[in-house]
Amino acid sequence: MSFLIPCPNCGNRSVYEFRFGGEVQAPPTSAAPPGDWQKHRFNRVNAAGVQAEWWFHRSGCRQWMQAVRNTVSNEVLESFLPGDKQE
Amino acid sequence: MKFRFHDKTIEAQPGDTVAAALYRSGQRIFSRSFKYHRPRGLLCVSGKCPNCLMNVDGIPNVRTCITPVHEGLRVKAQNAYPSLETDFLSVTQRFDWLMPVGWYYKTFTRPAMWHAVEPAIRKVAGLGEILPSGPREYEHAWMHAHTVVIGGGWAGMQAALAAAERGEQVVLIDDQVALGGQACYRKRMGPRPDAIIARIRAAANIRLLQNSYCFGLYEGNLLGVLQRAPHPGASERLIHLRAQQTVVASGAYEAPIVFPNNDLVGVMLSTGVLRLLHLHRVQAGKRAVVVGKSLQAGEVAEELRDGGIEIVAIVDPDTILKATGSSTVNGIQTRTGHFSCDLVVICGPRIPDNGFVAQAGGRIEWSEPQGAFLPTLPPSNVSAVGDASGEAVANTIAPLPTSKRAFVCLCSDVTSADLCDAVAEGFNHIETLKRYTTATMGPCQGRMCQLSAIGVCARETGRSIGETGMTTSRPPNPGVSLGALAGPKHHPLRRTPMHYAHQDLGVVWLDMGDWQRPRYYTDHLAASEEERVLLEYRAVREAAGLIDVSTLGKLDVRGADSGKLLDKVYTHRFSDLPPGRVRYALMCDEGGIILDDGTVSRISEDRYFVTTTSGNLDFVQQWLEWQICATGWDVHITNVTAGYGAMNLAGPKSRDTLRKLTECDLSSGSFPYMACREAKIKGIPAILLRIGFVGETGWEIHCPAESAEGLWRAILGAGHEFGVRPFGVATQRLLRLEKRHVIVGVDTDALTNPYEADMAWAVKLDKKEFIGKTLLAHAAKDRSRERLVGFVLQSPGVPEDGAAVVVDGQPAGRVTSARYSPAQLAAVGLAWVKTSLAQDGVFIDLRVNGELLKAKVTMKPFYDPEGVRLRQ
Amino acid sequence: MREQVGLADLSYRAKFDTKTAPSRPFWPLGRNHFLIVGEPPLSPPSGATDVTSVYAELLLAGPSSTAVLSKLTSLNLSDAALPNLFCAQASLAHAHTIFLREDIGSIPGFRLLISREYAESAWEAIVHAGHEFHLQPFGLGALELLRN
Amino acid sequence: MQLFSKNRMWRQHELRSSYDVVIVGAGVHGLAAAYYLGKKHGVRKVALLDKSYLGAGASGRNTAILRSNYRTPEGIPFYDASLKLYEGLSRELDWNLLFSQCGHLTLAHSDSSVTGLRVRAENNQLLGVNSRIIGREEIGNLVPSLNLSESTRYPILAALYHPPGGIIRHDAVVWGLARACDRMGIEIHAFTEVTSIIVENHRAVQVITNRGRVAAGAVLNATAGWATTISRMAGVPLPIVTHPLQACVTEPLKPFLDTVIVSATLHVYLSQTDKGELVIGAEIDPYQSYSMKSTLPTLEQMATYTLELFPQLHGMRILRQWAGICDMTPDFAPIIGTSQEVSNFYMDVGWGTYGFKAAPISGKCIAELIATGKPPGLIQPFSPARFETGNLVGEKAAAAVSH
Repeated sequence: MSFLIPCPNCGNRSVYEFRFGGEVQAPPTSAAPPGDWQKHRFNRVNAAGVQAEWWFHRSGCRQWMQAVRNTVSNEVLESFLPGDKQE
Repeated sequence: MKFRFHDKTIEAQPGDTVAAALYRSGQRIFSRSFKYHRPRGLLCVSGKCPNCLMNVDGIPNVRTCITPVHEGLRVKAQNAYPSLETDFLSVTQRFDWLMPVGWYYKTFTRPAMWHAVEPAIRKVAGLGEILPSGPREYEHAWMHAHTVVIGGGWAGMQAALAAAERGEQVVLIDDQVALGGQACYRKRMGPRPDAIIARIRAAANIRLLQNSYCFGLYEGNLLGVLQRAPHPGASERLIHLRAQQTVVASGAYEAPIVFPNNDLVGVMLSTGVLRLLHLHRVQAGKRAVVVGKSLQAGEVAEELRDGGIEIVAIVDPDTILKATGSSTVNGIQTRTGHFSCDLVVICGPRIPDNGFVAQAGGRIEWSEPQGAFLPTLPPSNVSAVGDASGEAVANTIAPLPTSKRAFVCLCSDVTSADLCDAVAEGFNHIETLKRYTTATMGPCQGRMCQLSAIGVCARETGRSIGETGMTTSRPPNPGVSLGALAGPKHHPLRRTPMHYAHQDLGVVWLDMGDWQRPRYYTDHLAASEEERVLLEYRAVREAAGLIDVSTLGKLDVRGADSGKLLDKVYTHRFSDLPPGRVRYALMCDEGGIILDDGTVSRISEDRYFVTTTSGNLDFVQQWLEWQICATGWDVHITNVTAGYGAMNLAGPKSRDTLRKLTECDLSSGSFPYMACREAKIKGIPAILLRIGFVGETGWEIHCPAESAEGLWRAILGAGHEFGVRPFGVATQRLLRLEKRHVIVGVDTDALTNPYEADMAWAVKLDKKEFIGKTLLAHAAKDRSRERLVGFVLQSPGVPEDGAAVVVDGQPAGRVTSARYSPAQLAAVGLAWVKTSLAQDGVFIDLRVNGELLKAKVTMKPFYDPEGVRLRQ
Repeated sequence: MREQVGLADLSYRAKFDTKTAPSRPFWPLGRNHFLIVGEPPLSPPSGATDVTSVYAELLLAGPSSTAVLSKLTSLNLSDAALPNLFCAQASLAHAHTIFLREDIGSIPGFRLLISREYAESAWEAIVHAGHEFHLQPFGLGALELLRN
Repeated sequence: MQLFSKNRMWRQHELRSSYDVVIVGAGVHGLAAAYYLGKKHGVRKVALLDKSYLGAGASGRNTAILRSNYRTPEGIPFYDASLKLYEGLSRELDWNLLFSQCGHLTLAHSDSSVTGLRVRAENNQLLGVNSRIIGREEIGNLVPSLNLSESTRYPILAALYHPPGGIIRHDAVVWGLARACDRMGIEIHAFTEVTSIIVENHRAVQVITNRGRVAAGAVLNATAGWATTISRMAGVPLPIVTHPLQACVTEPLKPFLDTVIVSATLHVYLSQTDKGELVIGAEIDPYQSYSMKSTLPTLEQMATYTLELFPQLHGMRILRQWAGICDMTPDFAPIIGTSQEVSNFYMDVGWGTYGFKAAPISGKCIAELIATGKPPGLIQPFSPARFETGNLVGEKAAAAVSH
């Protein structure tokens, strides 16, 4: 019941209904060396500001989505299902 | 109405609060102060100051001035011994010179001394005590509104009506007994606004929450609202109120003025005196001195005179030297003379109650002309109106004389002299000053003291009040009870479809998260866990046993890309799994760390049936959905866990038992190990998986949940002649341990990869691509870390789960599970050891009850190592 | 129930979960996710998963039903937010629930689909929350009466 | 006698143009590093920079619990050394830190958490830390007010008892260290925000602040919450995600709880201060954020779990709730050492929710590293290099609550 995330399926819902999936990052290619995978596994931008993130609406539609959020103010600027964005 | 105050019976009139009734009965001292145990009387009469805290019906620190009386209430004073009137600890005020600000940091710096005096300090500190009280019901509720107005005074009612007229859904919150705000107790402001109150009550789209207070404005415009006595069955209800627009109309409250002896009993805020007079028809005194600037003080004096209180003098705060009296006030000493009285009425600064705006992220700034901190940049969905916005607030800040008897913070007995000393020591930022002196951190939450503390800090540092600034406003404010926050006691329980069948058999339950599972069965006979487990164990090994495994996660996976998805998320290969076959499934993250395990069965060409561990179902489903979402593959996953009851029938007699109930050919020739079939058992459609977690011939049977209890009873009935018994999780743990089968999360942790867990066989590195492949390939070569090994203890005894593996007196590993094995006639178990020790026949030392015992490492199962029995 | 609120167990009803929009009436649960609920026997659309046994179905009906539910869920159940024949998903007494708003004439009604293992626990929570409103359990007979 | 003196605790200074060591973050970690640099190594041309008032960050927002009953052979001796330094610190600083070694109880409500506690007890005992598993009866003797009924939803089965653990006054540690630093000539610059760090030839040469720029012989990142931000200024990436952590406090009560109580299953920890307030702490918020706003659901969780343990407290009112921000690492262990990329850029970061306990020892070790160039053995397992090899520390395997 804290800040709200606009779920594309369910509308504005409390962040506590969601599971946080971390910042959106592209994985290395399957041919990348182990060192790149370790970096991918651990290193984070951890932005103090706007970043794109994964969220799963656990207590609602149970779908994954992405949100663009300011991590300092917790303001969510945009949220979408990844499939919709690509179109 | 009557209530008890210690051993006295107090008469109360309808509408009385506890404090009003006590005051009418002649009680003047209501509490003793925190540090010096100075007597304190009523001050604000509105629940804002710390002076009237008492124990009511067992609950400590209750503000008696806003607590309505009900028949039979039991009220007790707190923090005073033997009584409020005579408190032995009040001698501490004579030693105040020994306790300058921060004295405890500067004394007892030797640990031994501190250790000796600390218990004594603890004992005298603290306020209330918890006494036995009856059960109380607390409730939660959720509400949604377009516009929420906090405060039912004139401005709040206007705002609510305006919003209602715009057609918005409105909630109006008021913490007073009646709507109307100040008009209820300031008769000279005019009559009560009855017309507007009637319009509020008549408006269909205004929901009125009376006797309720807002304690916080959280992110997303969420208001925490506490409703007192919402209905006869509940004492408090916490409402989570989500608003689109919040209007803060919480008005202004009055704060004290700082001068020597300003805390004497009988020194009251003008609003307190008026509330007593008009809300409770109680005269706070007979002869009053009114302290305040001329205009404001004059109005108050008039109003008190109307109420029959004699006004001795009106005194300008600038001229006050001190209040006189020993515990109760008997006069005011000014530069011009002494005025005798039994009541001092303080017309203090009016503090706009706009903390909610700050909580919502608004900027609060000092306004010199108004003498108040006011909201300047409220966020777009929050606004302040009326006195909360500073309207009609015009304070002249009274002088703040430095004195060891001029109290700024009443909660913790912090004087203006204390604050000056602290600033001189370098605590010159308002936040450090607050932490060092504890001013503003007591039960009044800074209401009575914040402005004065800021004033002292500003003067001593040579800065303005605006530069000095406020401390952060944080919810909850006012405070809110733990009971209301926790809400009704409701622990969801997950019951398997056979729950009541277990209960009928006699069972000891095991909690696994929200699930309840049979730990072992008792047959209603009292016997030790060991004996019951052994009985169940023998049944499985010699006849057959039946266990409820309904808690296993079950996923129905369909769609063209199902095989591709399973190949990606599990380390094994599934796209080539023929229909009718089952395969063990191990799931790793990108680092090659084990996340979960289970089985994947291909029921038909286009349908997989996936099981997960009981605790990880949600995680696994989300993990799969995440991959689908990121790739856009055509896979449809349905969580069918609750739809199937599942049971595992295992043991040499399981085929004989099942054969009585089904036409399905159960011979190993047509239904071999690791095969699956859809078949009817006793007419019930079921999925049968031939797998062997406990190491015997057996079938895991999944059937529709509503038929599961019937099937469970039918199997037990059919197996009766063979000695089939139900068995619980405790027995299953022993059976699987003899087979060295790993339980994810018990034998593995957040750092375990399959190579370390001795499960290299489950990883197909020749598969093109799957999650974790790169780092698993890397880990396959890296043997520097630990390994999970089996061991057989070489002497009697059983190591406890978690026992240490010891090398050269140092911790060098741990036992994850150990049990007495009837097959080995010794304790066996699994343990993490250094890779160098992970070889058959190596001896390791285990710490068992503080003693080191030898155990022999084995990399093979302890029971039926070749796996002959489960294939029979 | 007509005046206050009642609670019934309708778990026998057939339910199917599917990824493709079916040709018959359905409840939309999300992008590419649909639910069909009806009186049995109900033939499944192709590719659908039978979830009849997965969900218990409770029917809460009566003028106070919104008030009862608002003690157990943060979901906005007002007529504007969840009109008749609309659905939503949220936690109810800590269990994930599909709320199907299906009024019986002018009486507000909510069909609550709750994962079966939580259903008993949820039933108890609803009954407890309903005390204040004199909630009564009811059977199919009363439902028939109400419909007519 | 200091009781009656009104000497300034620390002074204000103009920013000089260069320092031997610039420490970013004047919380307990930065202060401890400066203190030991000055005291043990004679390095006193040191500036502590903080963007806010002294102790504004995690140092003043934690629940002030000290303990050393960790799980791993790396963690146990490290925290044990820290606890021992704390034991002598009041005397050393001539400033009472109000350290009360009232004992620390970690409750287990399930078989698996008993197993987890046993791993800790065994390793603690082997490494000389006083900690053992105790049963319900002994728990009852230590905390008579605790609900030991077997009919609750989560009955208490056993506990890990750690007598030397306890609580300390967190602000006093900040002030005591600050005074000692000031007396050695070390400068404390409050309200001095670092905006960038100039790196040349793999060395951090200048630190730019809102009050001007300073040259630095060495730079130490001793921030919590802002570790990634500061390190990024020097071009050093970190495996850190920042989460809020919340706590709350009740109105004062007469003493009823004389030990620290932690419940691993219920994700809550409690202690009662000498003033009588009950301090309650929660698990970290489940999402990354730099917001220090407290939330209602977390407050409700803390209340629910507190009442599971002490149902008689239902009428107690919460007076304040606050949040701090915590830098979580993948293995719940800190990152201490020299950065791989910049040779004179040191890090004492990634302290998650347990940094306060370790301040003296990490300050002492990092001071030795900066002064001698050699990392003491105690901090070697926590070097940033472990994330390249994947050789993580096993503290994460211990229960989720780490207080």
